Amino acid sequence: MTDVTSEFEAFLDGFLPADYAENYRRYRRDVRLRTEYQAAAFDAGWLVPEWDRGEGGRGLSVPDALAVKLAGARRRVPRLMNIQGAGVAAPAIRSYGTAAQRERLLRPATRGDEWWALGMSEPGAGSDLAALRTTATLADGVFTVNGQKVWTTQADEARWCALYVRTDPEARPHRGISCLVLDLRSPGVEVRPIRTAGPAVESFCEVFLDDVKVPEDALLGPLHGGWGVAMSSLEHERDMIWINTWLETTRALEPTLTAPELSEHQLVRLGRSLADAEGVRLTGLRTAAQRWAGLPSPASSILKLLGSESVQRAALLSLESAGARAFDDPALFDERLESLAATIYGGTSEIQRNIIAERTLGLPKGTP
Amino acid sequence: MTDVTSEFEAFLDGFLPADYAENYRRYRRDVRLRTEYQAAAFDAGWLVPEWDRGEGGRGLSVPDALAVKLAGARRRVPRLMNIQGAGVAAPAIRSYGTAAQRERLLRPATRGDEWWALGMSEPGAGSDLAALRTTATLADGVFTVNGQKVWTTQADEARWCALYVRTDPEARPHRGISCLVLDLRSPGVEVRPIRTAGPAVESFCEVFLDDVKVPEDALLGPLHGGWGVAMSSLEHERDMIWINTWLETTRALEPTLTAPELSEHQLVRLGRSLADAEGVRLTGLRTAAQRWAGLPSPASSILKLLGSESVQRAALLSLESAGARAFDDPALFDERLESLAATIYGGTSEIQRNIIAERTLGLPKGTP
Amino acid sequence: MTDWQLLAPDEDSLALADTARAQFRSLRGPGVMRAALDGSEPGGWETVADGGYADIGIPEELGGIGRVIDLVVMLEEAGRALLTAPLLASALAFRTQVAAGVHREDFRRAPAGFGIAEGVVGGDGRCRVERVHVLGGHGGAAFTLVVKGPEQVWVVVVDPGAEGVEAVGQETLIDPSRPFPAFRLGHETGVAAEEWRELALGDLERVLAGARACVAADLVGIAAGALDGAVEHVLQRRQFGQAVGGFQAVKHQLADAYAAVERARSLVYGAALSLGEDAGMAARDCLLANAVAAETAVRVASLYTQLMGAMGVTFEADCHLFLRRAHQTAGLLGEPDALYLAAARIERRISR
Amino acid sequence: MTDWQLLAPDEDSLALADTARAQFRSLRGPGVMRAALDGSEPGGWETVADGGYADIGIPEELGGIGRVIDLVVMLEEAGRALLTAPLLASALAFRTQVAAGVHREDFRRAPAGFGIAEGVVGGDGRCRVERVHVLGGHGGAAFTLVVKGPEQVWVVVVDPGAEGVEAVGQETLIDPSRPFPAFRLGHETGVAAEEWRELALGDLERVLAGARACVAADLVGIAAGALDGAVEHVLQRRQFGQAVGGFQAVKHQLADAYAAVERARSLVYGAALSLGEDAGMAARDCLLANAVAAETAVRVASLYTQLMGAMGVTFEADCHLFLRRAHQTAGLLGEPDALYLAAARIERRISR
Repeated sequence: MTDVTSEFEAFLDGFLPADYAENYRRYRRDVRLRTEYQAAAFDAGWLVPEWDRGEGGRGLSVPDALAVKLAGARRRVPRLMNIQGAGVAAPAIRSYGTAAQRERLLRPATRGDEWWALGMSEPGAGSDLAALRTTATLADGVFTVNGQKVWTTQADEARWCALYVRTDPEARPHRGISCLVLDLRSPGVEVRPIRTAGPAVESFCEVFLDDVKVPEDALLGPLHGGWGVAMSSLEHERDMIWINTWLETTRALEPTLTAPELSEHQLVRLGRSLADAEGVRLTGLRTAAQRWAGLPSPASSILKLLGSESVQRAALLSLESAGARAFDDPALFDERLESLAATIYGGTSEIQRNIIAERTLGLPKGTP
Repeated sequence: MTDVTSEFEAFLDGFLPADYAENYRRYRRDVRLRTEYQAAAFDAGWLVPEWDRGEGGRGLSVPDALAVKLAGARRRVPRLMNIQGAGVAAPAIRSYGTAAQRERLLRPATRGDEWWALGMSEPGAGSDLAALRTTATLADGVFTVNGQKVWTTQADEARWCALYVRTDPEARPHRGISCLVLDLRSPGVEVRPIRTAGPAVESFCEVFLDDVKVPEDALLGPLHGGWGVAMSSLEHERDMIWINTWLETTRALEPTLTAPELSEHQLVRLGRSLADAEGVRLTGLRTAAQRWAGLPSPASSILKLLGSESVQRAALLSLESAGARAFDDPALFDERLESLAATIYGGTSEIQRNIIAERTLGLPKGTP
Repeated sequence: MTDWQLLAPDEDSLALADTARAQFRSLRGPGVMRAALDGSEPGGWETVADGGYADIGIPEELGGIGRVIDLVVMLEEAGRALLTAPLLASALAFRTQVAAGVHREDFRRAPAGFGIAEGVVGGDGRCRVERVHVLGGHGGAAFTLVVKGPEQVWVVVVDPGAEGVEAVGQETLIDPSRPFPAFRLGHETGVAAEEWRELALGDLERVLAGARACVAADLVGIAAGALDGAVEHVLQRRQFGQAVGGFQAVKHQLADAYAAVERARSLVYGAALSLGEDAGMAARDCLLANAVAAETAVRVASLYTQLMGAMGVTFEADCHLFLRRAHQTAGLLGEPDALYLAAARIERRISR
Repeated sequence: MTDWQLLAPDEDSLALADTARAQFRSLRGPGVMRAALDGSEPGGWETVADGGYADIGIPEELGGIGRVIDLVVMLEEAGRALLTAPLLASALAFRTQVAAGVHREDFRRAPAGFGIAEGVVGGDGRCRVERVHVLGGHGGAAFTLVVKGPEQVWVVVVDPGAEGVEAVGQETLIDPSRPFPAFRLGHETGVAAEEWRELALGDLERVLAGARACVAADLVGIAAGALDGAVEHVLQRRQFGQAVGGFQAVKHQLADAYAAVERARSLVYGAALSLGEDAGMAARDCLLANAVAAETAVRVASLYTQLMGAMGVTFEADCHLFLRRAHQTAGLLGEPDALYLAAARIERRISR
């Protein structure tokens, strides 16, 4: 363990309740602890340790920052209340924001003081950003926005939305998109939560936009340059999502790992799931190591692919091997249901496979 | 057991050696027994019991004929030496042949006295019959054939070849094909066996056709109507191939079924393979029963799909669970290798899936 | 007529399937399931009993009609419609009673409960079972329980109101529309002599075979219903400029699901036909049908959920209902791997 | 520098991989394998030994160079090239000798043999093993054997010419290019005291860990080579008017194979790095790497064979060579399910 991770561990020891490790399944739903953790971790520079000290980081090198994140995952640090704020919106503001935007938005987004929603998906378009139809017309320094978003995580509780809109209907589909910082309190915005099948950790919403006025200085990144903003912020998420996937896999396996009795064939399945978890962890680390060393690295799409399979097999194993206990423990089925959605967020497995086949293996693009 | 199957069983008892059941793996390579079996079974009317008595059958109803075939599979009757003769060429001759062709060709093809090859596949075209390029030009009552066939089973030992050729280059791809009865001894025919990776039960050949003359009366079916001949004879094969697949699965499982010791997880896999075998058998029977009753039946493509998976899992299980015995018994690896080819003969699994998706589930045809 | 022709349902079976499908659909299984997740009581037994469905597959001498194949054909329709009325629980209870020779006369009067658990039944009919989940255990009618001891198995018929029987634990969580509450049978729980049987451990699968065929039929129906829903969805849903159902990867997954459903149905029909024949073979066939049907239902319901994309995790989508029903039903009589293991052991005993 | 950065091969490792890849390719593995199926002796040890490859991963104090990560990087290249020279057998023998503390001084002079079997070694060093398959057993040099008894495990180094050692059974059948002949050790087979060790049964996985990492590396190479071959084939081969590699179903299968190979490689690197650390974790990591690599090699070689269509079963195609090598190597140290089972048991012991 390096010095920097032991310093981080000391911070965790000081912050987390003494019974956190045993009862983390309960603490996972503890809103107050999670909120306080994010603020405290940010204030101490641990939330984004690779950022400069002035921005709320610690100026750590990539390897050190990754070591801190891994140490956090091992300790199962509290889940952020608004992941896409610190994880997606903040990096985008940091890369593309004007000085004024950074000054106003970066810190509260990262510290969790102001929540963010991501306005990408639309009804009928799904993960196909190029097909988006919400329009924004710029006139007299004001965008007028009309359209509808769906599957907008936490829009009901967020203050801001990184809203992707079509600003040039004449351009080729992915050229005419822009990203606006939408104040969700603006007139003409209506947010309707969508009821989920299980007790979802985060809400899902529909967002209706009816002649919503957004000032020109709320443009994030270049006009008509929203595609680049989206790709870069999603890439940031995709590159680190494996840590969370690995965490989710080990968490899903825990009931099986500690079950009093398992049959041999259940042990075989457990072994397979351990290999899944290790495969995600080691491939994530190896990818990071090879990039850091300037070497060609495995296609990052495989992390998504391996991760989905890993979480799904683990959740299925824990549900099936619980036997009659499955009928008493609601978490087992809920986690199984959640795990099936793992292939959806951030691009389906089908899309990852296409990307690998075409970009990495060089197979023909072909019609689908 | 019905009367007719007990009569058939009595025939088998009289014909097969007393130790056949114990040593059928050895008898499987016994050329003489296999040759004599086919002739004897034909002479007694058991080979194609659904045909009329005059043709060498027994005029049995479809259910009775199927019962006889199942009884044969259960007893693991000797494998025909030239399956495509009795199984594919003979039904085509029977359906499409002229009186003269039937008189000359049907009995020897079915009895195994004259072997047949099927000239369908070509280099670069694979199972895509519409892409075939071998040409036949009709002039003065004689076809002149030029081209090349490949993967032609047993062409080196066969007397005849049901040769598919393009007779109308102007027509749409599947409209300009005809089927010719080619005497493989004709001048201009060159047959080269292809060496196989393992000890294949049947040979594979390349057939080169250089200005080969075929008389006009050797046309089987209508001129330019070869597509129909091919489809109907392949369909005949496809509808009954499940009996053989089921047989191959149970045969591949035998080393595992009788292994002195198996671990629990091997038993689980064995159970899965038993379900595979029963799935093929019962789906084959159910399909036959529903057709016979005039009811809509499961898509016949699924029999191919289930069958391939069934044989492959069984062969893999037997190879893997043999442990060190696998290094002493050549059949275990050879059967594994052969089982992988099971997805190829008669259309790949990919093609079967397309057919099911489009014809049975009604999904859009779409570019591949 | 040879046996295998029975694998094609006859005219009576087909008519029954059509009627059942229409009537079960009118009971709005998905709607009732969704309401049950919000706490309402599913009910529906009266409609089903009045329709005569509870009589199907019960021998004529006991006042029923039809053959086992009719029963599985009907239960498949119940599964497909996500029927909430406890028809499956009744079938399980009845088949197990008959197999053990302890059937009651009132078996069709009220929805029956059914459960399997570890425990002990003493020579005087006194039961001790720490915890048993009872399918249909809310109906108020008798529970038929298979109690597995270290060396014996007992089948007992217990009244939920009998002394010593107490409800324990919370509500059913995966699929509240088919209640599966837990009970404890204290040692004071006594059963009259004609209402329990002691059997050898080796007889367990013989006694359970009929129940397995019924569960498997329900599971095939769940899988078939999920497949229908998935196909309907991909035909409507468009992405990247075409119907999702036009993508080859989606087509192939659905084609595999179709093949899996047909295979499971074949095994269920085969199991139903084998029930009257050799007990060892029937036990094996019913184990395999149960295992395959359980895997297929979970697999197809999962595929349905995945193909729905983000919509798949909404309350209003039906796919999570199929997934809930599939998982709860698949877990009723043991996980698939354990069933494959048991079937392989029987087969090896027969083959040697 | 934190540990995980070692997962990226450094410049030395990369240079070694490049050199090894070029040199191993020049030895024409597929051609030699094909000839071996016709009965010719594969040979090739001298070239490999002269190239210094047998020294890789051997500690400097024993005259070797490089780290274990270099060894696995090199063995992956050997697997990819279908190398016939017994480099893997030597690595297995050496790593097992070192783990048991019985290494000989002459370990690099000749290709070594390696095997695992059930048997007994008496207190006087007398061995009795009914049948043991020895990888590289044709080389004439010493066999390193792991002998599993009912309560102990022994590691012994035996000369093939010693009294009581006799060849039994026929030639290697799956992959004759990596000979795997069987021997019998009669009770008169004696081993000198410094050349055997008795260990507790619980130490078996500790002793085998290094060998597992080596086998896994070879298997990852086989899988990677098969993937390359499959991709090359589908780019060339056309059907229904387009390259086979353009069909979505083919693309997705190959993308999954690519992900599987990268995953297996990560597990092998991780296992190699864990070898110096906690013995229980290392044993677990090496079991998992071996199991995953075995499954991956068999799976990708099978896919290669299937994508080749009818060509896949011809003698001239390379795919059956990859399949032969994959199956023979996958079976060396136990079937995958058994390894997953052992790894899960270790993990449960650690977690509780």
